[in-house]
Amino acid sequence: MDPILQTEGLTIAFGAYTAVDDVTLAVPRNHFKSIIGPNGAGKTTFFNLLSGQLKVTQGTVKFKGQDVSALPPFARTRLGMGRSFQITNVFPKLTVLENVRLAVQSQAGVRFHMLLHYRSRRFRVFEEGALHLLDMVLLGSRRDTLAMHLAHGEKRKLEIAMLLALQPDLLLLDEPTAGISLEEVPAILEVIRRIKSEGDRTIMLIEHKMEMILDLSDSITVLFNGKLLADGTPEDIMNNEMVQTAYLGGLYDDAVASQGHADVY
Amino acid sequence: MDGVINLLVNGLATGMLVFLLAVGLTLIFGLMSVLNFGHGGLFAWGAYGGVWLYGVTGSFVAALIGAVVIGMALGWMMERWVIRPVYGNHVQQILVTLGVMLVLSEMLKVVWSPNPLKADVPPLLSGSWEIGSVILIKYRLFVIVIGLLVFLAVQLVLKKTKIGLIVRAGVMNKEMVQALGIHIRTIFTLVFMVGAGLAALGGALLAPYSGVIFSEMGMQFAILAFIVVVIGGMGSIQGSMLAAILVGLSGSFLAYYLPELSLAGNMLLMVIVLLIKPSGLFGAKG
Amino acid sequence: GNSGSEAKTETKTETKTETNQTPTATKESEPAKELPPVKIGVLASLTGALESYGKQTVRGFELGIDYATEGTKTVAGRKIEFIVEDTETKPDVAVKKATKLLETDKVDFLVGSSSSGDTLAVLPLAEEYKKVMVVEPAVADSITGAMWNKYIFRTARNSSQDAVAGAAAIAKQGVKIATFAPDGAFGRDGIAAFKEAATKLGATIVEEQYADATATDFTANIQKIVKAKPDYLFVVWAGANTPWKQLQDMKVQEQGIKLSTGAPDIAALKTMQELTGMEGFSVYYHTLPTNDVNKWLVEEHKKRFNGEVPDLFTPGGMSAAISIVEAVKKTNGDTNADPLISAMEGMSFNTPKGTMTFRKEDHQALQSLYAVKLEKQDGVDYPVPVLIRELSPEETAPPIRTKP
Amino acid sequence: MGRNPVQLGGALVLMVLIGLPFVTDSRSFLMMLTQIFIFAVFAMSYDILLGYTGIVSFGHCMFFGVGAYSVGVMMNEKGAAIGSLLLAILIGMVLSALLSYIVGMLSLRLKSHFYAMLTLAFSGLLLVLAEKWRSVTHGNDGFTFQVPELIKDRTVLYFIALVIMVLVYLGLRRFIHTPVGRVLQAVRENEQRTESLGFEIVHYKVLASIVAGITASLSGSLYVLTLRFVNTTVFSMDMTLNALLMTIIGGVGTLIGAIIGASIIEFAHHWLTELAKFHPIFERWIIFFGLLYILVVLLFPAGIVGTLRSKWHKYRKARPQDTDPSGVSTESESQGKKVNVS
Amino acid sequence: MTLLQVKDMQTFIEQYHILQGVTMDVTPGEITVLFGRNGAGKTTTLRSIMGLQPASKGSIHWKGESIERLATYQIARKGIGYVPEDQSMFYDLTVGETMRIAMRRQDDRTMERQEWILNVFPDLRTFWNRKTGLLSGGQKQMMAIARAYVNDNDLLLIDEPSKGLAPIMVEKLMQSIEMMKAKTTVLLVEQNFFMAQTIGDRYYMMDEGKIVHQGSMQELRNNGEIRRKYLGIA
Ligand SMILES: Nc1ncnc2c1ncn2[C@@H]1O[C@H](COP(=O)(O)OP(=O)(O)OP(=O)(O)O)[C@@H](O)[C@H]1O
Ligand SMILES: Nc1ncnc2c1ncn2[C@@H]1O[C@H](COP(=O)(O)OP(=O)(O)OP(=O)(O)O)[C@@H](O)[C@H]1O
Ligand SMILES: [Mg+2]
Ligand SMILES: [Mg+2]
Repeated sequence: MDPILQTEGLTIAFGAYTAVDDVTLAVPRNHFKSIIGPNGAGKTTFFNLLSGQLKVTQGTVKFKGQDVSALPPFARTRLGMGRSFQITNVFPKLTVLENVRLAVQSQAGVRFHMLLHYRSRRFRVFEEGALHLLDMVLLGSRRDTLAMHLAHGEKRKLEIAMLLALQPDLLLLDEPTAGISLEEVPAILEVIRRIKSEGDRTIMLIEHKMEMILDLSDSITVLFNGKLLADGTPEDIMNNEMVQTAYLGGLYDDAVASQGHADVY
Repeated sequence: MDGVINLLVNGLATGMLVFLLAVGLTLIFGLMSVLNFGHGGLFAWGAYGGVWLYGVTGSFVAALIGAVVIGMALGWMMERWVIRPVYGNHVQQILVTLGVMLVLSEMLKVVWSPNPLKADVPPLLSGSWEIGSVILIKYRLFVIVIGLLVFLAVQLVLKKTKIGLIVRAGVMNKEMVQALGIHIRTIFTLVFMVGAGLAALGGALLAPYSGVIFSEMGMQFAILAFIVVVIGGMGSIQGSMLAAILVGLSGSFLAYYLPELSLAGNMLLMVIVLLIKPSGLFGAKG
Repeated sequence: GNSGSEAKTETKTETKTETNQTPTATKESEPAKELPPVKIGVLASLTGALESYGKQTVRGFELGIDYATEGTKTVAGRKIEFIVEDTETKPDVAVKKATKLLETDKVDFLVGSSSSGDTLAVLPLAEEYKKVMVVEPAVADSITGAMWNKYIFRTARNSSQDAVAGAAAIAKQGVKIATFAPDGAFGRDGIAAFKEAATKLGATIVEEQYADATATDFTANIQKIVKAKPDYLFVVWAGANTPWKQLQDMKVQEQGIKLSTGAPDIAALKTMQELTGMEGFSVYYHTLPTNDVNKWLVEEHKKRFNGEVPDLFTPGGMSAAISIVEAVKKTNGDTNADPLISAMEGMSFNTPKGTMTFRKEDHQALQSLYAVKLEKQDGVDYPVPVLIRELSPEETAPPIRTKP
Repeated sequence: MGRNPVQLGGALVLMVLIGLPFVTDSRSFLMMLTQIFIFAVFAMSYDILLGYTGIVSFGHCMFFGVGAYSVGVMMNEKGAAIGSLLLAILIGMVLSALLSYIVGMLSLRLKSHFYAMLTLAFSGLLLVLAEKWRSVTHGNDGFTFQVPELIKDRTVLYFIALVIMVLVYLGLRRFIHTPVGRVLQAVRENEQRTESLGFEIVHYKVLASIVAGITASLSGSLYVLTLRFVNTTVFSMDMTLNALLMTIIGGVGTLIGAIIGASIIEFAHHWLTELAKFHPIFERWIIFFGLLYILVVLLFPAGIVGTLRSKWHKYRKARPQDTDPSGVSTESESQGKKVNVS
Repeated sequence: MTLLQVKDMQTFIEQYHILQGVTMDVTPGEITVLFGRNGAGKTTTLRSIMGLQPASKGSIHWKGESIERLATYQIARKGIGYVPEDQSMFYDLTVGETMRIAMRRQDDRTMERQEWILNVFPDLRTFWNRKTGLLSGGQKQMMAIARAYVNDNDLLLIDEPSKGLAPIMVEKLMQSIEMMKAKTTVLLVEQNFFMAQTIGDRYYMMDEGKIVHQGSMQELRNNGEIRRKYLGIA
């Protein structure tokens, strides 16, 4: 089967600085790929190129076999690519429910309907769908709160709910659990795992929590200074010396050794 | 050729005057992001104050200084009483500053009568030099000099001190600036006062230039100031300078070569600049 | 400058007994109980840019009523009441206020207004309510031209009369004239009319310049004018942002070009020091006309408004009042429009500016205007218009421009 | 039962307004109300932009003016028949739609301040055009024109304006509660996020400005019908400011606020100018008008309707027993919004 | 002696009772860690101390002096630095400009501190002239820490500093906080339990606006019960 996503020599330069440098990558369908790399390696920028927030300087992005490099973000979303943002990005003065409802509406393809009330019977399902998703990310009790009044971690969950609402074929998750409390991370992971196990989704994940990555990923890509440093199975990557020194650092091993796996997140 | 030189010199002088009108707004609107529709009022008060003080004291310097003081005093009151509660909210700013504008320009009539007043050029600066058929009007040259001085002074202060940075940071995130130990309120008040003072200075300098002042002058020139600030790129002093000079030059050259368009000159200039460079001449991208 | 309010408060007390009423008036007030008062609605700009014009009109109007009724404020046995409304120089406000005057106050006449736009907007109401409207001091030709209806009379002079007067003051065979005006209906119409009149007198127009009335810099226009080397520069201007200073800066007069324009009101004359020596025309200055009405006006005005002399549009307001009183006299107190119109068409009446006559065809009052020179006078802090010659009503009669 | 008292009040006011012409014969009062209705339509159209899409425009008068001149010119040239009047109004709307489409496409990609100034420039250019095209517009002096007999009656005009205001209100309210309307609010809150949800924001912004433009054009047409006169002031900055002030005073993003705002401004204007006749201090009534703006902002930060609504909701929250199961809070809570030009 | 003493602090946001009596002490030279689930009120606690969300009840004492009525800038000038959870970048200003604003004084000591922190986060030096809004997530976090650190503060309030940092940076951060410890006391909100337990001295556990548990970090490390109950880890 064709890979769902393929990049070819993907490059973006901000003036003299090349943030993503000639990255060629293919992600098969129903795959779980994680992207790791030091801060400033270009991971988020790479996502921005995939989702269209930034325009490529060079190279192409192919999604489902189609060259999407020139398409604006909304068009890529409609093709089935969805993303969450690293810096929380919600509609601050709309309620939590409305935030998600809008995503559900978009997923249903209701874009230019100007006659019926948005809560009419025909569109009621959007709200129901949204409520269901909120329950899933443990935000059901805060449906009527304005998004701006949420605590940081709650906003992260909202962000995830909005992404899930889009039911994308390819999910781009940019540090989804950053700021989510220890206690609730497992529940969020459970959601992600479930999506993966449902089997028809491809997930790309940026994270710095190694245990989580090792636990979930089929393969790992390492970015370094904008370049693709390595791409392989979790074991390969963990054994990569470069990754060890430049990304993980010394303490990591001690931590895993002394605390055991699950303890760290 | 001489004609062109005349157009150039006078266009430049007008540009410099326009810069002086706009520089206060560059601070208040460009830097502090306060949509100040009352700017014209401050400016008109500067003009009336200057003319009045010149009449009373007979000293043009005293008149200019007095105008600045009047402007700053008005700025102080305005900032404390009406602007402070509406920082960061442009919608509310529009309303309160329009209110201030009405009050200021009506008060002019109460204080100085609704009639236009004559504004004299001080003897030292009146008259002109003639070189061939080029006429160099002394007062306009004086305005060019003052314009340059103000430009340099404002630039220097913004470059040498942290004030410009603090104001910009304060607009982006007031809380964080305070958490760094900066009393942002005082600084905003100060900058607003300086902006108001400069507006008044612009008014006081314009008065002898056109020879007559009137209470509606405020709104008339305020729009021009907004145009300059925006096409210059919000908050950029160089941008305002360049935009003002463009306005001045395009005004005089259009009137000479394409008079049919001169009524639309400033608006066309703005359309062209913004369509080519959406964030203004010196504006940051995005 | 509180006088405007005095005028207004007085109008409100009009119905109460007046202290300065003559015994005859008191006698006459008995039949007045049966006859309803003659009501007049005065529209004027009392705020905004034309505020001072509006106030002049109101003062003049009030004086005019007193003059024409010899202080009785009664005509043909009917009391006269007038109500002043502020149009704020906004057409929609003018219409609102006019409707209020016509509907609520049930006025018999409208008078006004200070701006042409406001006046034009009110014209159809006069027709709708069949009430005579005396236009004062709005100047646009179209008021007695394309937009005219038979209820409209105008005591003010129109643009064309100004232009004819302006031309008469300077245009002669072989004279080269350049013109300068704001780019807009007022400036363009004014220059067009001037051009017509001036060429008729044998002058040639060598350059026409129009500028944005709100511009800061008029240098380019002035340069072009200088380049055309005219004998005269005729300027039509309105609004406070005047070009005089810049004309002086650019040494227009030093290059042998004489300036000419219409002399404005006193406040504006004060800002025209540079124009001392200029030849032009004037609609009114209190020393220009020599007749009894004007004498009365100057004295009475000084008395009532602590020593101030009447200004540019004061006699206009007075003329409007006189014309109404005279018309009602002629109809014997009938204020229905048709008899009034027949009475007023062709009617001549004495005003501070001499005799005016409402022309039959377009109801424009033909009137004297004045060719003047601005001179410096001792004890006066502005250049004073001094009479060169009076331009007779016939001489300044404008073309008839009503729609066929 | 959350809305009911308000709805009841609204219905009551409407009944009074309908009955008014039968009890009062003060046509100047009716005329003032007619003006309020018309400006309310204009202000509501602006609220669609400012309140619901977060677009600040300084050139909204351009659509008002287009509607105004369409009617004026048509009546003047083609004569005063109902048919040509309707056609003129339609032409005005079509032209406005076209104009807002072009202006929108050209400039809605610009960041807010710059967009606002660009609209100012476009409306300025239209003003110059109206000034210069004197064979048709008679420039700044303007021209008067005849209207169909039927519309000459101020009572008829009153009802027409009232009906149109109510219809526009209902129409726009429905519009903002449709899926499109919700997306507009999303655009207002966060453009980038809206786009990444799969909505093309420029389309929505242009759509909003077309809807606003058409509505504004309608109000412009009505406006000159009451005056039977049109001049270039319909393209002036003052007109835009009128819409802005009315919207903000009433409360942006409330629609009904636009109506309240229009009423407040007109009534305040009326009373203040009346006062000017009685007390000399009110001769400079504009000062009090200015103070009114300032006071409104200081006392009602979210506009009159906006602030009252959020007070009401706080009061309701303080009594948890009657919480609203329908979750109406979507609209009500978003009142304190700050729409920023930056 | 305690450096910062918070007693029964209660904070409302609009009508919501967010903090319902927070009592805690911060001892000089120690690293105090604040735990709690999302929405527990950790950030609000820090903001209330900073005066950004003034407490309506209770007292806050700084070196024995009451500061709960002071304005934020006055509190900051007393020597308290703040790293907010959303990093609060001045997105249009460059790294260099941000540092310039942050410095309350421009003396040698401050320059020294700047040098030191730039060595910890060399990225900041590399991108000295880049607008902070364009930095990567982790770089923003570094910027926020450097901005608070550069002044000679006695206490740093740090809200989830490890969030978004690569493991190697977390490690560096831990080392540097430990090094800061000599000069600066730290009140830390942290979800990264590994980091917290490594460097923390004392902990407070929050839930629903109240402190529900407290003790030395050593105890928490060994108390599986509490860890399971409040942190969900074995
Ligand atoms: N618009 C831009 N202009 C200039 N430089 C940029 C821009 N966007 C990103 N960068 C730079 O590109 C580099 C990569 O940034 P990016 O956000 O992709 O990093 P990242 O891998 O996501 O890091 P982190 O893990 O910290 O989030 C950084 O050095 C950043 O400063
Ligand atoms: N401006 C606000 N208006 C209303 N409620 C608010 C506001 N800010 C925060 N809250 C509420 O206060 C509670 C505590 O928020 P706080 O940000 O302090 O939590 P936190 O412990 O820092 O959570 P996190 O781990 O997610 O950052 C949350 O329930 C939140 O919804
Ligand atoms: Mg990133
Ligand atoms: Mg928090």
